[in-house]
Amino acid sequence: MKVVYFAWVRERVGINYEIIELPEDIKSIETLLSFLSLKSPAHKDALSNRKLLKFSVNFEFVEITQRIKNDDEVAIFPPVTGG
Amino acid sequence: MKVVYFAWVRERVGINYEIIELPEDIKSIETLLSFLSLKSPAHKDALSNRKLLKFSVNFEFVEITQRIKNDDEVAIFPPVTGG
Amino acid sequence: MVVKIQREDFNISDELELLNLEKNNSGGCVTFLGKVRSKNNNFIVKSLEIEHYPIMTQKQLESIESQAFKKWQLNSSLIIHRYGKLLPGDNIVLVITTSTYRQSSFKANEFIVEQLKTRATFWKLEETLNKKYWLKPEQTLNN
Amino acid sequence: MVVKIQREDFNISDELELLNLEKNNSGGCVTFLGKVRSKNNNFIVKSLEIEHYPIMTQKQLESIESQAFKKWQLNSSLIIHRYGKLLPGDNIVLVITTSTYRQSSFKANEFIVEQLKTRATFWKLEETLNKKYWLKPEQTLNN
Repeated sequence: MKVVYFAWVRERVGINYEIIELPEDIKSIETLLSFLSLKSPAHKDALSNRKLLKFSVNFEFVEITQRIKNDDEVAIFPPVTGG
Repeated sequence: MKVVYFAWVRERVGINYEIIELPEDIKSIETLLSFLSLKSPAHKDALSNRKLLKFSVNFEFVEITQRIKNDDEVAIFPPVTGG
Repeated sequence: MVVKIQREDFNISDELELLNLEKNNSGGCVTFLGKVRSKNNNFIVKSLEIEHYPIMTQKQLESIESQAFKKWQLNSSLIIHRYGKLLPGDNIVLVITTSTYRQSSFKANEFIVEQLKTRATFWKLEETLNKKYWLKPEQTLNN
Repeated sequence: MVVKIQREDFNISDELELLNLEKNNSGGCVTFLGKVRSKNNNFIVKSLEIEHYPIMTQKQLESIESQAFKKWQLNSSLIIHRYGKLLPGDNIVLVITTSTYRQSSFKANEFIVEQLKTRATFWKLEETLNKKYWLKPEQTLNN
Protein backbone atom coordinates (compact mmCIF):
# COMPACT_ATOMS: atom_id res chain seq x y z
CA MET A 1 0.00 0.00 0.00
CA LYS A 2 1.14 3.51 -0.81
CA VAL A 3 0.39 6.02 1.96
CA VAL A 4 0.75 9.68 0.99
CA TYR A 5 0.86 12.67 3.32
CA PHE A 6 0.15 16.32 2.62
CA ALA A 7 0.56 19.75 4.22
CA TRP A 8 1.29 19.70 7.97
CA VAL A 9 0.65 15.95 8.17
CA ARG A 10 3.51 15.46 5.70
CA GLU A 11 5.70 17.88 7.65
CA ARG A 12 5.07 16.16 10.95
CA VAL A 13 5.44 12.61 9.67
CA GLY A 14 8.59 13.85 7.93
CA ILE A 15 8.08 12.03 4.63
CA ASN A 16 5.98 12.60 1.51
CA TYR A 17 4.88 9.01 1.19
CA GLU A 18 5.77 5.47 2.14
CA ILE A 19 5.11 2.01 0.79
CA ILE A 20 3.88 -0.42 3.44
CA GLU A 21 2.75 -4.01 3.53
CA LEU A 22 -0.76 -3.90 4.92
CA PRO A 23 -1.21 -6.48 7.70
CA GLU A 24 -4.15 -8.86 7.29
CA ASP A 25 -6.03 -7.43 10.26
CA ILE A 26 -5.89 -3.78 9.12
CA LYS A 27 -9.10 -3.38 7.20
CA SER A 28 -10.08 0.31 7.53
CA ILE A 29 -8.54 3.78 7.55
CA GLU A 30 -9.21 3.88 11.27
CA THR A 31 -7.13 0.80 12.06
CA LEU A 32 -4.51 1.92 9.52
CA LEU A 33 -4.01 5.10 11.57
CA SER A 34 -3.36 3.07 14.70
CA PHE A 35 -0.98 0.83 12.79
CA LEU A 36 0.95 3.80 11.32
CA SER A 37 1.10 5.54 14.70
CA LEU A 38 3.30 2.70 15.98
CA LYS A 39 5.94 3.34 13.31
CA SER A 40 7.56 6.41 14.94
CA PRO A 41 6.88 9.23 17.41
CA ALA A 42 6.55 11.52 14.38
CA HIS A 43 3.80 9.33 12.96
CA LYS A 44 2.11 9.21 16.30
CA ASP A 45 2.24 12.98 16.69
CA ALA A 46 0.98 13.66 13.17
CA LEU A 47 -1.89 11.20 13.30
CA SER A 48 -3.02 11.62 16.92
CA ASN A 49 -5.87 14.11 16.47
CA ARG A 50 -8.14 12.31 14.04
CA LYS A 51 -10.68 15.12 13.99
CA LEU A 52 -8.16 17.24 12.08
CA LEU A 53 -7.58 14.63 9.40
CA LYS A 54 -9.17 13.88 6.05
CA PHE A 55 -8.61 10.83 3.88
CA SER A 56 -8.73 9.59 0.35
CA VAL A 57 -8.53 6.12 -1.14
CA ASN A 58 -7.51 5.91 -4.77
CA PHE A 59 -8.09 9.65 -5.23
CA GLU A 60 -11.60 9.78 -3.81
CA PHE A 61 -12.49 11.36 -0.47
CA VAL A 62 -13.56 8.73 2.07
CA GLU A 63 -14.68 8.54 5.69
CA ILE A 64 -12.45 7.15 8.44
CA THR A 65 -14.50 3.93 8.41
CA GLN A 66 -13.63 3.20 4.75
CA ARG A 67 -12.43 -0.37 4.04
CA ILE A 68 -8.99 -0.60 2.46
CA LYS A 69 -6.90 -3.18 0.58
CA ASN A 70 -3.14 -3.61 0.19
CA ASP A 71 -3.12 -2.30 -3.39
CA ASP A 72 -4.92 0.96 -2.56
CA GLU A 73 -3.31 4.36 -2.49
CA VAL A 74 -4.32 6.05 0.74
CA ALA A 75 -3.73 9.75 1.43
CA ILE A 76 -3.90 11.46 4.80
CA PHE A 77 -4.14 15.25 4.97
CA PRO A 78 -5.76 18.24 6.67
CA PRO A 79 -8.97 19.75 5.24
CA VAL A 80 -8.30 21.35 1.86
CA THR A 81 -7.85 25.11 1.48
CA GLY A 82 -7.65 25.74 -2.24
CA GLY A 83 -9.22 28.25 -4.54
CA MET B 1 -36.19 73.04 -25.48
CA LYS B 2 -33.91 70.43 -26.98
CA VAL B 3 -35.76 67.26 -28.02
CA VAL B 4 -33.53 64.27 -28.79
CA TYR B 5 -34.56 61.05 -30.53
CA PHE B 6 -32.90 57.64 -30.48
CA ALA B 7 -33.02 54.30 -32.29
CA TRP B 8 -36.13 53.72 -34.42
CA VAL B 9 -37.78 56.87 -33.07
CA ARG B 10 -34.85 58.86 -34.48
CA GLU B 11 -35.05 56.96 -37.77
CA ARG B 12 -38.79 57.55 -38.15
CA VAL B 13 -38.74 61.22 -37.14
CA GLY B 14 -35.79 61.57 -39.51
CA ILE B 15 -33.63 63.82 -37.30
CA ASN B 16 -31.34 63.29 -34.31
CA TYR B 17 -32.64 66.25 -32.36
CA GLU B 18 -34.41 69.55 -32.72
CA ILE B 19 -34.60 72.78 -30.79
CA ILE B 20 -38.15 73.96 -30.23
CA GLU B 21 -39.80 76.84 -28.42
CA LEU B 22 -42.09 75.20 -25.89
CA PRO B 23 -45.59 76.75 -26.04
CA GLU B 24 -46.95 78.00 -22.71
CA ASP B 25 -49.68 75.37 -22.59
CA ILE B 26 -47.39 72.37 -23.10
CA LYS B 27 -46.56 71.34 -19.56
CA SER B 28 -45.94 67.57 -19.68
CA ILE B 29 -44.29 64.93 -21.86
CA GLU B 30 -47.75 63.76 -22.79
CA THR B 31 -48.83 67.10 -24.24
CA LEU B 32 -45.37 67.56 -25.80
CA LEU B 33 -45.95 64.37 -27.80
CA SER B 34 -49.22 65.72 -29.18
CA PHE B 35 -47.54 69.03 -30.00
CA LEU B 36 -44.61 67.33 -31.79
CA SER B 37 -46.96 65.01 -33.72
CA LEU B 38 -48.37 68.04 -35.50
CA LYS B 39 -44.98 68.99 -36.91
CA SER B 40 -44.84 66.39 -39.71
CA PRO B 41 -46.28 63.04 -40.79
CA ALA B 42 -42.92 61.52 -39.78
CA HIS B 43 -43.29 62.89 -36.26
CA LYS B 44 -46.84 61.65 -36.10
CA ASP B 45 -45.83 58.18 -37.25
CA ALA B 46 -42.88 57.93 -34.86
CA LEU B 47 -44.75 59.15 -31.80
CA SER B 48 -48.15 57.56 -32.37
CA ASN B 49 -47.80 54.41 -30.24
CA ARG B 50 -47.00 55.83 -26.84
CA LYS B 51 -46.80 52.42 -25.23
CA LEU B 52 -43.58 51.78 -27.16
CA LEU B 53 -41.90 54.98 -25.99
CA LYS B 54 -39.70 55.86 -23.04
CA PHE B 55 -38.65 59.34 -21.95
CA SER B 56 -35.98 61.23 -20.13
CA VAL B 57 -35.79 64.79 -18.89
CA ASN B 58 -32.31 66.17 -18.25
CA PHE B 59 -30.83 62.67 -18.44
CA GLU B 60 -33.15 61.01 -15.95
CA PHE B 61 -35.85 58.50 -16.88
CA VAL B 62 -39.34 59.94 -16.35
CA GLU B 63 -42.96 58.90 -16.80
CA ILE B 64 -45.16 60.31 -19.54
CA THR B 65 -46.89 62.54 -16.99
CA GLN B 66 -43.62 64.33 -16.09
CA ARG B 67 -43.81 68.16 -16.03
CA ILE B 68 -41.41 69.93 -18.38
CA LYS B 69 -39.97 73.43 -18.87
CA ASN B 70 -38.59 75.20 -21.93
CA ASP B 71 -34.94 74.84 -20.81
CA ASP B 72 -35.16 71.07 -20.31
CA GLU B 73 -33.53 68.49 -22.56
CA VAL B 74 -36.13 65.88 -23.36
CA ALA B 75 -35.30 62.57 -25.02
CA ILE B 76 -37.76 60.17 -26.63
CA PHE B 77 -36.70 56.62 -27.36
CA PRO B 78 -37.69 52.94 -27.33
CA PRO B 79 -36.92 50.78 -24.26
CA VAL B 80 -33.16 50.33 -23.85
CA THR B 81 -31.42 47.14 -24.98
CA GLY B 82 -27.84 47.49 -23.79
CA GLY B 83 -25.42 45.18 -22.08
CA MET C 1 -15.31 53.21 -9.88
CA VAL C 2 -14.59 53.63 -13.56
CA VAL C 3 -17.03 53.99 -16.45
CA LYS C 4 -15.87 54.01 -20.05
CA ILE C 5 -18.18 54.30 -23.04
CA GLN C 6 -16.08 53.82 -26.11
CA ARG C 7 -15.99 52.80 -29.75
CA GLU C 8 -12.64 50.99 -29.36
CA ASP C 9 -12.17 47.41 -28.23
CA PHE C 10 -10.76 46.61 -24.78
CA ASN C 11 -8.38 44.02 -23.38
CA ILE C 12 -9.36 42.31 -20.14
CA SER C 13 -5.82 41.72 -18.92
CA ASP C 14 -4.90 45.37 -19.46
CA GLU C 15 -8.01 46.55 -17.64
CA LEU C 16 -7.31 44.22 -14.71
CA GLU C 17 -3.79 45.55 -14.48
CA LEU C 18 -5.06 49.12 -14.39
CA LEU C 19 -7.34 48.22 -11.46
CA ASN C 20 -4.23 47.39 -9.46
CA LEU C 21 -5.80 44.60 -7.45
CA GLU C 22 -2.81 43.96 -5.18
CA LYS C 23 -2.85 47.54 -3.92
CA ASN C 24 -6.35 47.25 -2.50
CA ASN C 25 -5.88 43.71 -1.18
CA SER C 26 -8.48 42.18 -3.48
CA GLY C 27 -8.51 38.42 -3.26
CA GLY C 28 -11.48 37.98 -5.56
CA CYS C 29 -12.24 39.50 -8.88
CA VAL C 30 -15.24 38.72 -11.05
CA THR C 31 -15.45 39.69 -14.69
CA PHE C 32 -18.42 39.65 -17.02
CA LEU C 33 -17.69 39.82 -20.72
CA GLY C 34 -20.58 40.24 -23.15
CA LYS C 35 -19.99 39.54 -26.82
CA VAL C 36 -21.91 39.80 -30.08
CA ARG C 37 -23.32 36.35 -30.76
CA SER C 38 -23.19 34.89 -34.24
CA LYS C 39 -26.75 33.62 -33.92
CA ASN C 40 -29.61 35.42 -32.21
CA ASN C 41 -33.24 34.31 -32.10
CA ASN C 42 -32.33 31.70 -34.73
CA PHE C 43 -30.99 34.24 -37.23
CA ILE C 44 -27.41 34.49 -38.41
CA VAL C 45 -26.14 37.86 -37.20
CA LYS C 46 -24.13 39.94 -39.67
CA SER C 47 -23.55 42.95 -37.46
CA LEU C 48 -24.80 44.78 -34.41
CA GLU C 49 -24.89 48.56 -34.29
CA ILE C 50 -25.05 50.11 -30.85
CA GLU C 51 -26.34 53.63 -30.37
CA HIS C 52 -26.41 55.48 -27.06
CA TYR C 53 -27.27 58.76 -25.34
CA PRO C 54 -23.83 59.94 -24.24
CA ILE C 55 -24.35 62.06 -21.12
CA MET C 56 -27.27 60.02 -19.86
CA THR C 57 -25.50 56.69 -20.36
CA GLN C 58 -22.51 57.91 -18.40
CA LYS C 59 -24.76 59.13 -15.57
CA GLN C 60 -26.76 55.92 -15.45
CA LEU C 61 -23.69 53.69 -15.39
CA GLU C 62 -22.12 55.77 -12.64
CA SER C 63 -25.31 55.56 -10.62
CA ILE C 64 -25.46 51.77 -11.08
CA GLU C 65 -21.87 51.49 -9.87
CA SER C 66 -22.50 53.66 -6.80
CA GLN C 67 -25.50 51.54 -5.94
CA ALA C 68 -23.40 48.39 -6.16
CA PHE C 69 -20.84 49.97 -3.83
CA LYS C 70 -23.57 50.79 -1.34
CA LYS C 71 -24.94 47.26 -1.37
CA TRP C 72 -21.69 45.28 -1.27
CA GLN C 73 -18.17 45.60 0.10
CA LEU C 74 -16.28 46.29 -3.11
CA ASN C 75 -12.73 47.44 -3.54
CA SER C 76 -13.02 48.57 -7.14
CA SER C 77 -15.18 48.27 -10.20
CA LEU C 78 -15.12 48.99 -13.89
CA ILE C 79 -17.75 49.17 -16.60
CA ILE C 80 -16.79 49.43 -20.26
CA HIS C 81 -19.56 49.48 -22.85
CA ARG C 82 -18.85 49.85 -26.54
CA TYR C 83 -20.96 51.55 -29.19
CA GLY C 84 -20.79 51.70 -32.99
CA LYS C 85 -20.84 48.87 -35.48
CA LEU C 86 -19.74 45.50 -34.09
CA LEU C 87 -19.33 42.08 -35.66
CA PRO C 88 -20.10 38.59 -34.28
CA GLY C 89 -17.52 37.67 -31.66
CA ASP C 90 -16.70 41.31 -30.91
CA ASN C 91 -16.68 42.46 -27.31
CA ILE C 92 -19.65 44.62 -26.24
CA VAL C 93 -19.38 45.05 -22.53
CA LEU C 94 -16.98 44.39 -19.68
CA VAL C 95 -17.90 44.57 -16.01
CA ILE C 96 -15.22 43.98 -13.39
CA THR C 97 -15.80 43.91 -9.65
CA THR C 98 -13.15 43.23 -7.05
CA SER C 99 -13.43 42.62 -3.35
CA THR C 100 -11.51 41.23 -0.42
CA TYR C 101 -13.93 38.30 -0.22
CA ARG C 102 -15.32 36.75 -3.37
CA GLN C 103 -19.04 36.74 -2.57
CA SER C 104 -19.38 40.53 -2.91
CA SER C 105 -17.72 40.52 -6.32
CA PHE C 106 -20.08 37.86 -7.63
CA LYS C 107 -23.24 39.49 -6.31
CA ALA C 108 -22.27 43.01 -7.35
CA ASN C 109 -21.22 41.95 -10.82
CA GLU C 110 -24.50 40.19 -11.51
CA PHE C 111 -26.38 43.21 -10.20
CA ILE C 112 -24.48 45.65 -12.40
CA VAL C 113 -25.01 43.54 -15.52
CA GLU C 114 -28.73 43.26 -14.81
CA GLN C 115 -29.14 46.97 -14.14
CA LEU C 116 -27.16 47.76 -17.24
CA LYS C 117 -29.75 45.98 -19.37
CA THR C 118 -32.68 47.97 -18.04
CA ARG C 119 -31.21 51.35 -17.10
CA ALA C 120 -28.38 52.18 -19.49
CA THR C 121 -29.43 54.12 -22.58
CA PHE C 122 -28.08 51.83 -25.29
CA TRP C 123 -30.01 50.58 -28.30
CA LYS C 124 -29.03 47.70 -30.55
CA LEU C 125 -29.68 47.51 -34.28
CA GLU C 126 -29.18 43.94 -35.42
CA GLU C 127 -28.44 43.09 -39.03
CA THR C 128 -29.19 39.53 -40.08
CA LEU C 129 -28.79 38.04 -43.57
CA ASN C 130 -31.91 39.67 -44.92
CA LYS C 131 -33.05 42.38 -42.54
CA LYS C 132 -32.06 45.04 -40.06
CA TYR C 133 -34.13 45.67 -36.96
CA TRP C 134 -33.96 47.32 -33.57
CA LEU C 135 -33.87 44.72 -30.83
CA LYS C 136 -36.59 44.71 -28.22
CA PRO C 137 -35.78 44.33 -24.51
CA GLU C 138 -37.24 40.82 -24.41
CA GLN C 139 -34.76 39.83 -27.12
CA THR C 140 -31.71 40.92 -25.14
CA LEU C 141 -32.62 40.74 -21.46
CA ASN C 142 -31.21 37.27 -20.86
CA ASN C 143 -28.18 37.60 -23.11
CA MET D 1 -14.03 21.62 -20.25
CA VAL D 2 -10.40 22.33 -19.51
CA VAL D 3 -8.49 21.83 -16.26
CA LYS D 4 -4.94 23.04 -15.83
CA ILE D 5 -2.92 22.68 -12.66
CA GLN D 6 0.30 24.55 -13.16
CA ARG D 7 3.19 26.35 -11.54
CA GLU D 8 3.27 29.05 -14.24
CA ASP D 9 1.19 32.20 -14.30
CA PHE D 10 -1.69 32.62 -16.75
CA ASN D 11 -3.06 35.48 -18.82
CA ILE D 12 -6.84 35.94 -18.87
CA SER D 13 -7.02 37.42 -22.36
CA ASP D 14 -4.99 34.54 -23.80
CA GLU D 15 -7.17 31.98 -22.07
CA LEU D 16 -10.35 33.66 -23.32
CA GLU D 17 -9.00 33.61 -26.84
CA LEU D 18 -8.25 29.89 -26.57
CA LEU D 19 -11.85 29.26 -25.53
CA ASN D 20 -12.94 30.61 -28.90
CA LEU D 21 -16.18 32.14 -27.69
CA GLU D 22 -17.47 33.22 -31.10
CA LYS D 23 -17.36 29.66 -32.40
CA ASN D 24 -19.81 28.40 -29.82
CA ASN D 25 -22.04 31.49 -29.96
CA SER D 26 -21.36 32.51 -26.37
CA GLY D 27 -22.85 35.88 -25.55
CA GLY D 28 -21.90 35.80 -21.89
CA CYS D 29 -18.66 34.91 -20.23
CA VAL D 30 -17.97 35.08 -16.51
CA THR D 31 -14.48 34.99 -15.08
CA PHE D 32 -13.37 34.54 -11.49
CA LEU D 33 -9.81 35.48 -10.69
CA GLY D 34 -8.41 34.68 -7.25
CA LYS D 35 -5.22 36.38 -6.12
CA VAL D 36 -2.86 36.23 -3.18
CA ARG D 37 -3.90 39.04 -0.85
CA SER D 38 -1.29 41.23 0.78
CA LYS D 39 -3.12 41.08 4.09
CA ASN D 40 -4.92 38.06 5.51
CA ASN D 41 -6.54 37.80 8.94
CA ASN D 42 -4.82 41.10 9.80
CA PHE D 43 -1.34 39.85 9.05
CA ILE D 44 0.94 41.12 6.29
CA VAL D 45 1.44 38.22 3.90
CA LYS D 46 4.97 37.59 2.64
CA SER D 47 4.22 34.53 0.55
CA LEU D 48 1.76 31.72 -0.01
CA GLU D 49 2.93 28.22 -0.84
CA ILE D 50 0.38 25.95 -2.45
CA GLU D 51 0.76 22.18 -2.31
CA HIS D 52 -1.54 19.72 -4.01
CA TYR D 53 -2.21 16.04 -4.67
CA PRO D 54 -1.69 15.87 -8.44
CA ILE D 55 -3.88 13.04 -9.74
CA MET D 56 -6.62 13.60 -7.20
CA THR D 57 -6.77 17.36 -7.81
CA GLN D 58 -7.14 16.82 -11.53
CA LYS D 59 -9.93 14.27 -10.96
CA GLN D 60 -11.77 16.48 -8.50
CA LEU D 61 -11.62 19.55 -10.74
CA GLU D 62 -12.85 17.56 -13.71
CA SER D 63 -15.70 16.19 -11.67
CA ILE D 64 -16.67 19.69 -10.47
CA GLU D 65 -16.69 20.90 -14.07
CA SER D 66 -18.85 18.00 -15.26
CA GLN D 67 -21.29 18.68 -12.47
CA ALA D 68 -21.53 22.33 -13.50
CA PHE D 69 -22.24 21.24 -17.08
CA LYS D 70 -25.00 18.97 -15.86
CA LYS D 71 -26.63 21.72 -13.81
CA TRP D 72 -26.38 24.60 -16.28
CA GLN D 73 -26.39 25.21 -20.02
CA LEU D 74 -22.72 26.00 -20.56
CA ASN D 75 -20.81 26.28 -23.79
CA SER D 76 -17.34 25.98 -22.34
CA SER D 77 -15.41 26.23 -19.11
CA LEU D 78 -11.89 26.45 -17.84
CA ILE D 79 -10.25 26.00 -14.46
CA ILE D 80 -6.63 26.95 -13.88
CA HIS D 81 -5.17 26.56 -10.40
CA ARG D 82 -1.55 27.33 -9.63
CA TYR D 83 0.69 25.65 -7.09
CA GLY D 84 4.14 26.45 -5.72
CA LYS D 85 5.38 29.61 -4.01
CA LEU D 86 3.33 32.72 -4.79
CA LEU D 87 3.67 36.36 -3.73
CA PRO D 88 1.00 38.93 -2.81
CA GLY D 89 -0.81 40.06 -5.94
CA ASP D 90 0.03 36.84 -7.80
CA ASN D 91 -2.74 34.96 -9.54
CA ILE D 92 -3.88 31.74 -7.84
CA VAL D 93 -6.94 30.57 -9.67
CA LEU D 94 -8.94 31.35 -12.79
CA VAL D 95 -12.41 30.01 -13.50
CA ILE D 96 -14.08 30.86 -16.81
CA THR D 97 -17.61 29.85 -17.78
CA THR D 98 -19.30 30.78 -21.03
CA SER D 99 -22.88 30.38 -22.13
CA THR D 100 -25.34 31.62 -24.70
CA TYR D 101 -27.28 33.41 -21.94
CA ARG D 102 -25.46 35.06 -19.09
CA GLN D 103 -27.34 33.61 -16.11
CA SER D 104 -25.85 30.13 -16.56
CA SER D 105 -22.32 31.50 -16.64
CA PHE D 106 -22.81 33.42 -13.40
CA LYS D 107 -24.41 30.53 -11.52
CA ALA D 108 -21.98 27.91 -12.78
CA ASN D 109 -18.95 30.04 -12.07
CA GLU D 110 -19.96 30.67 -8.47
CA PHE D 111 -20.68 26.97 -8.04
CA ILE D 112 -17.29 25.91 -9.39
CA VAL D 113 -15.42 28.37 -7.17
CA GLU D 114 -17.32 27.19 -4.11
CA GLN D 115 -16.78 23.51 -4.88
CA LEU D 116 -13.12 24.19 -5.55
CA LYS D 117 -12.67 25.41 -1.99
CA THR D 118 -14.10 22.29 -0.41
CA ARG D 119 -13.28 19.49 -2.84
CA ALA D 120 -10.00 20.28 -4.57
CA THR D 121 -6.93 18.87 -2.84
CA PHE D 122 -4.90 22.05 -2.40
CA TRP D 123 -3.29 23.25 0.82
CA LYS D 124 -1.98 26.72 1.51
CA LEU D 125 1.05 27.54 3.65
CA GLU D 126 0.98 31.22 4.48
CA GLU D 127 4.11 33.10 5.47
CA THR D 128 3.58 36.33 7.37
CA LEU D 129 6.29 38.64 8.75
CA ASN D 130 7.08 36.38 11.68
CA LYS D 131 5.53 32.98 11.11
CA LYS D 132 4.56 30.31 8.64
CA TYR D 133 1.38 28.32 9.08
CA TRP D 134 -1.00 26.08 7.19
CA LEU D 135 -4.28 27.83 6.57
CA LYS D 136 -7.44 26.30 7.95
CA PRO D 137 -10.61 26.07 5.83
CA GLU D 138 -12.37 28.74 7.88
CA GLN D 139 -9.52 31.10 7.00
CA THR D 140 -9.94 30.69 3.24
CA LEU D 141 -13.53 29.66 2.61
CA ASN D 142 -14.82 33.16 1.91
CA ASN D 143 -11.76 34.43 0.06
